[in-house]
Amino acid sequence: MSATTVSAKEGHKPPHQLLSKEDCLEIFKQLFLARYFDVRLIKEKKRGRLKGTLYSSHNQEAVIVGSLYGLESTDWISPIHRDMPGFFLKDAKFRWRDENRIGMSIKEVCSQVWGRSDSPGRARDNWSHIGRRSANIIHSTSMLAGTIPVAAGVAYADRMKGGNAVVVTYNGEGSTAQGVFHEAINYAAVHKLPVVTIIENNQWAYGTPTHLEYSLEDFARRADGYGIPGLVADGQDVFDVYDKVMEAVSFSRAGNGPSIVECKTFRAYGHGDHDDDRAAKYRPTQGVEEGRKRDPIAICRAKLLDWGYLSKEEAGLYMAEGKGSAQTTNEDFPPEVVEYLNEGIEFALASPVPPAEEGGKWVFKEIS
Amino acid sequence: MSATTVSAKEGHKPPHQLLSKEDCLEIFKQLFLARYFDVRLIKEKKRGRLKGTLYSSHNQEAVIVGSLYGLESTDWISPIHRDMPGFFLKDAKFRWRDENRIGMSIKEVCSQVWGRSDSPGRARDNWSHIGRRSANIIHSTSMLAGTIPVAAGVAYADRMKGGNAVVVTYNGEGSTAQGVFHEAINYAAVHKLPVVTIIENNQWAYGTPTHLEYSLEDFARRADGYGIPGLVADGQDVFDVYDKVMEAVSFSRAGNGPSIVECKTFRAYGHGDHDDDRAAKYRPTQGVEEGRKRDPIAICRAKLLDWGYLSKEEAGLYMAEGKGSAQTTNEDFPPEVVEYLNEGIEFALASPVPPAEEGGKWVFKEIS
Amino acid sequence: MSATVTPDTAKATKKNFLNALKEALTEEMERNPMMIIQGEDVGLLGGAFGVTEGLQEQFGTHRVVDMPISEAAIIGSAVGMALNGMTVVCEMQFIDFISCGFDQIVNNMATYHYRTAGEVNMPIVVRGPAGGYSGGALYHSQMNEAWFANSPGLQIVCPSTPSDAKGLLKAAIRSGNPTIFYEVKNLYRDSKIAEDLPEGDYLVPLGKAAIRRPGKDLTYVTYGQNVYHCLQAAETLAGQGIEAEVIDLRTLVPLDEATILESIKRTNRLVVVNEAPMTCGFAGEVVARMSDLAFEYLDAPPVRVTRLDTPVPWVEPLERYVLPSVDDIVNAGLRVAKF
Amino acid sequence: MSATVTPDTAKATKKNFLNALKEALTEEMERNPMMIIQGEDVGLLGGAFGVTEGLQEQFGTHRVVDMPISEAAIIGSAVGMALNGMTVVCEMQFIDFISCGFDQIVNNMATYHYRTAGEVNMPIVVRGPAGGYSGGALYHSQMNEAWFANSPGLQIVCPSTPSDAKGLLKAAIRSGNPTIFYEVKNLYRDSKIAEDLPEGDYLVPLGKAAIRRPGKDLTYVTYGQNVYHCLQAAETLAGQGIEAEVIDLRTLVPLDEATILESIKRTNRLVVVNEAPMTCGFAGEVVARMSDLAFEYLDAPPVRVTRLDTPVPWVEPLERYVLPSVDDIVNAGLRVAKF
Ligand SMILES: Cc1ncc(C[n+]2csc(CCOP(=O)(O)OP(=O)(O)O)c2C)c(N)n1
Ligand SMILES: Cc1ncc(C[n+]2csc(CCOP(=O)(O)OP(=O)(O)O)c2C)c(N)n1
Ligand SMILES: [Mg+2]
Ligand SMILES: [Mg+2]
Repeated sequence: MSATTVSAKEGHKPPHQLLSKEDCLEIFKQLFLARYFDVRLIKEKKRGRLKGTLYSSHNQEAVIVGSLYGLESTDWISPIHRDMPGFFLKDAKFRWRDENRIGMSIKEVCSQVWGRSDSPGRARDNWSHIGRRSANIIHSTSMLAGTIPVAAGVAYADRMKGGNAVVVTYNGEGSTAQGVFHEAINYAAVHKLPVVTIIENNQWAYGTPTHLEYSLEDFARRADGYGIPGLVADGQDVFDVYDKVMEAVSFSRAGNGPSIVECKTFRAYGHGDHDDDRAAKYRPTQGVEEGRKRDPIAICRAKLLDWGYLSKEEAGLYMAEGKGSAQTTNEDFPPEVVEYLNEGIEFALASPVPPAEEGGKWVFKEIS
Repeated sequence: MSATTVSAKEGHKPPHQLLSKEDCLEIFKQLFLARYFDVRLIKEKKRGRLKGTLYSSHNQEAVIVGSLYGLESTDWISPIHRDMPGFFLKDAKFRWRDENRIGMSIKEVCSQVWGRSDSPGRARDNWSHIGRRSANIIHSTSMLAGTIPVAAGVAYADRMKGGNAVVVTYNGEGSTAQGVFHEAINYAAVHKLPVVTIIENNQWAYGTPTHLEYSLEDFARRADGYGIPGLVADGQDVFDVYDKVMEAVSFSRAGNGPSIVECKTFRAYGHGDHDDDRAAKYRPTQGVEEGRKRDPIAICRAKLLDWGYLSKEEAGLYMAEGKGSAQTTNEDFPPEVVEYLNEGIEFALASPVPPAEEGGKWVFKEIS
Repeated sequence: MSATVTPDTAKATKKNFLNALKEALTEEMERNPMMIIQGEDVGLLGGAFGVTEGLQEQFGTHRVVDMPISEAAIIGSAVGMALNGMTVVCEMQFIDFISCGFDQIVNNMATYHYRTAGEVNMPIVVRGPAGGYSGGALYHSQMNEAWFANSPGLQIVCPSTPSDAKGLLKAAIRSGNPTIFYEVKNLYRDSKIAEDLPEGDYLVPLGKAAIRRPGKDLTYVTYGQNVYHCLQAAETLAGQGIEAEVIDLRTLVPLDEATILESIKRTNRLVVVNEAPMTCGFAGEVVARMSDLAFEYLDAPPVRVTRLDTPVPWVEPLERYVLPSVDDIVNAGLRVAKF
Repeated sequence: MSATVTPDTAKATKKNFLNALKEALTEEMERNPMMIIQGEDVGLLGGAFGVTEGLQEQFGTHRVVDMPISEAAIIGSAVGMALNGMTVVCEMQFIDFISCGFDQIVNNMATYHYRTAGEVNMPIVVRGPAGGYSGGALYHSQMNEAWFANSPGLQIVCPSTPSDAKGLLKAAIRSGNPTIFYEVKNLYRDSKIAEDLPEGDYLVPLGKAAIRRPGKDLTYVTYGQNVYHCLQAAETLAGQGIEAEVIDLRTLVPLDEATILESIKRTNRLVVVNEAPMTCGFAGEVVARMSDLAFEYLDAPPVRVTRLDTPVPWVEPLERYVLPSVDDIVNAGLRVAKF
């Protein structure tokens, strides 16, 4: 299958049309959950209850929710700094609280954010540098794109075991300039490894706009240089993301190798929460307004209304879109969303800070 | 100018048609010179007169000669392990012995190969790891593709100085799997730097065939991933190489940025001279025979005959093609070629080995 | 030599570490039209910590260049620029990311002068925020100077005061040699160490240590933010009648052996403090040199106080546990003093 | 413990270093179906030096994998494989090229166990030909172990005999910890050190040094090919009535401090020899540890004999000049013996 046939297959039913009404409503709710996680954590930070940096995924939630929704439990993922909700949304559909799902619980994620012992990594590394082997979630370092070769290795091992998993990696568009991005994609292409690399193209890498990062109109065309499919998704439309990622995942699962899915989106705030003030200066106001216009929650709501999955009344219940952290209240979100995160935070606050001596542990596995 | 328009411009006179008869004959002679350097050095090594490894450029001479011939004196180049003749062929046309040309003399190159003081690097690093700032030749390390970012930097500096130079880098197809290849090409593309990257695609990277190195039909398509032109040249035809490189060089000189020129060729012998015996085992005989069939000297000769630049008699004078080092004699080469190299070797043998204490020198520039 | 640190007299008009670095860069950019600054987000944003803020406006996009996130290309292109006559300051957004440009540094930049028998100079400074005690975790806390100390051809500098930051950065830029320049990010905005900067074209020579506090009973050798920890420890020891000398190396390569040796001849006791992992760290290098050079003068074992051989963990109690504390430094001082 | 080196009795039937490595790899591959070998040219060619010759035929293209020339992907993918239950041996064609995969080694592989509080093990061995005295010049001569010794989480191994090569490689593969494994290429085919390999599933424990020659007057601590230089030097000294002990570290991390300490307690004199650059090299680490731990036992300065702080130049006289020679080692021995 060539790049073009994947992205432009005619007369082919887009995968999202096979989703049930319940699925679509769940997706809608997950968008709220992702958004709520972000605005709530900013509030917690402002109150001084949290250390570390939040790299806001505000306005980019459709990428995370839409890309995760169609995966199998046995698939692997590698979220990075801007994908915090990805850690608890893996394998979460209809069973957020299920202890047996292969993903991280909100309790674990909050324990990580609050730096507590119940984080799977016992808070030894910060925020998004988390993961869990048993949850099929790859841990990242800070070094951008450094997780892609790891993803390729995970896929290789899965194949050795006779598995059928796909590994989905997440990366900002700026990170793709790293050498290891190239080495890993090339390697995956040569060995036809089932690695789907999602590029969250939010138009900025910290203070650098895309035209200083790469020299293409559509970043997805970088895939052409490796002879692999490069798809473009509307990153504000959760169903388009779902469609393109499912195309890519099916392509990989069928043994055809890796692909790149560019999700076009926009970073709503600063690079991290520490950067909000400076970002307001280095980014042209008009561009920012433009970029924030198409809120993924609003776009999803409109579709659900259109498809008759939401009544007008239901659709008007929770209006979180277009609001910053300070402007939102809990009433802007479905109660189960608020409750879920509350549970996580309460759990985290009750979890002990790891004892100092753990700093000296686990440098090496004890040799038995 | 897009990739396609560069490689397939219709009704456009190929650059080599503007070459004079003298130029064509000089090119022909340079092919002999490159070949002679190779077979002679192998002989010297077999006689135990040389240390280090020769990475034979046998059968790949058209790439070196054809790509260098149209460059300006002020252009820069970065030959690598398989491009030894490139060091003395830069800026050499019609004036091999001219002390003022911006390139390295055969004496300097031989001094380097023989490990003598008159090498510009005083034989501190080996064979192809040579260069000279004043000769506009970039020094390489062993780390493959590591010279491309340097080339980009040289181009950047030239632009700062108001120059108009193009920087031509040489790389095997296998080397392109290095991360730094990607970082450098991407950077050059973003800044539209005049860097022409020549890929000497000789079908093998040491013991690894191309299908385990990258996953494209034509390597040149990698350029599409950077939005830059990717040209394919018949690496056995010196005039086709000249044409494609000149297209790329003109494109760069006009301020349009970098490009990649893939020259399809074939490695006639082992990876290095130490590898000849093993190479005979790991490479299918048929492939090797096939790959050696189109000798660049023979192809050039046929064209010159065809164009009437050589009489049948002249054409039959020197028959170096299709012969390994052991089978050739000096009579297979024009006398000026043999003489030129003899001069270089004699000079080198008279040049002193650097004194041991130099090992401790030049770690740092003395701070004045 | 730089002014003595006077933590209490710092005023708002005084210059902090960031101001000092920016002054150095501005002056050198004005002085040398063939000098540029490149790195991630150094232009439009002015750098993650603001070291280069305003410089792109002053010098233009061609001299203050926002680079793709490509550490190898940032260093590698600087090598090419240096080869072709330029001077380049490369910013690593955090010095930790230097690992991604490692090969270009140790095998290309560091060796170019050597390989060319001196034909080519490499006036390149690779600088960036460094160090722990900041909750930065594994990848925003490193002091990785030992990698480069073991890679011949690199100067290594780590200032601890604003005036040193300015004078050493200017000296490194002009030295013509490639330099790795460690900036303690915890000190960037520290108003306690802000100071008046010397007037004029002020350079601090590379390879000259500074004695931050004189003492006769033992010698602390250190650099970077541990200078302040050692000064605190010396204060504590003074309360117990032990006078510790504190030497701030400022430059690791070249190393000012003479100043250390002179001090040991007087104090006969050595404690070396840094925050890098112990094994093969620079503290061990100082100990190894002095165990040889100053063997006859040492009346107690030469001791190291360093990070444990672990990464730097995130949460505070763990981070504190693995990094040297003032208490650790005091205890080491007591150990050698009472030996 | 490995057999003593008996250079003169080696026969054609005895196994050289290359044979030993291949035996180790073959046995471990047979033992563990989830183990693979990957690197450049390791399959079809069988490796630049033939270490893996024949293994692809035996184990297939999926378990002996020819990789693109991508050191970062070679290491990084191994990290993913380890995360997902595999054991991986990565070959660097020359250990010098490890610089191109540096970040994946020090920041990813080395720290994975630590970051995950022990959930994830990294049974990965990165091995490759190393060392100078071979005319290999700057990029085919390195001993860069100090970079990794200063990067917590990595085991570092450097055998000097075929039996150690086999036993240590097997132990490293099974340890579950990431290991950088230095193979002295000059020893690969050295028939003088060929030997009978111990029968059965032979492992040499990590972290145990070997005393290659007992002595009472001074202690040489070394590893790799300098073991043989030290043995020669000891021979020379013996002619002058000085009995030098020669300790072959075999493993640098973890380090066998006890064996060194015991020796110094007997000899009271220490000379550490290696071929890496001096500053922040592993020789300095041994000196620094012993100046502290063995301070009271040292009757002479602990001395290093190392490469100069230069790259390794190509032509022979220059290469010899910068690398430690037997003469240098003898002289250092005389210096401490006569102190
Ligand atoms: C190798 C490396 N270099 C630099 C950084 C510093 N850094 C962290 S995030 C970032 C920008 C990333 O941009 P992008 O990939 O587009 O992701 P986004 O933050 O926009 O989601 C940079 C430069 C890093 N983490 N790793
Ligand atoms: C970073 C790095 N890794 C590995 C090597 C070892 N090596 C030297 S040449 C070579 C093969 C190069 O193949 P290619 O680029 O196709 O060039 P060719 O030799 O075929 O001209 C390899 C693997 C190296 N020099 N640098
Ligand atoms: Mg981005
Ligand atoms: Mg090749």
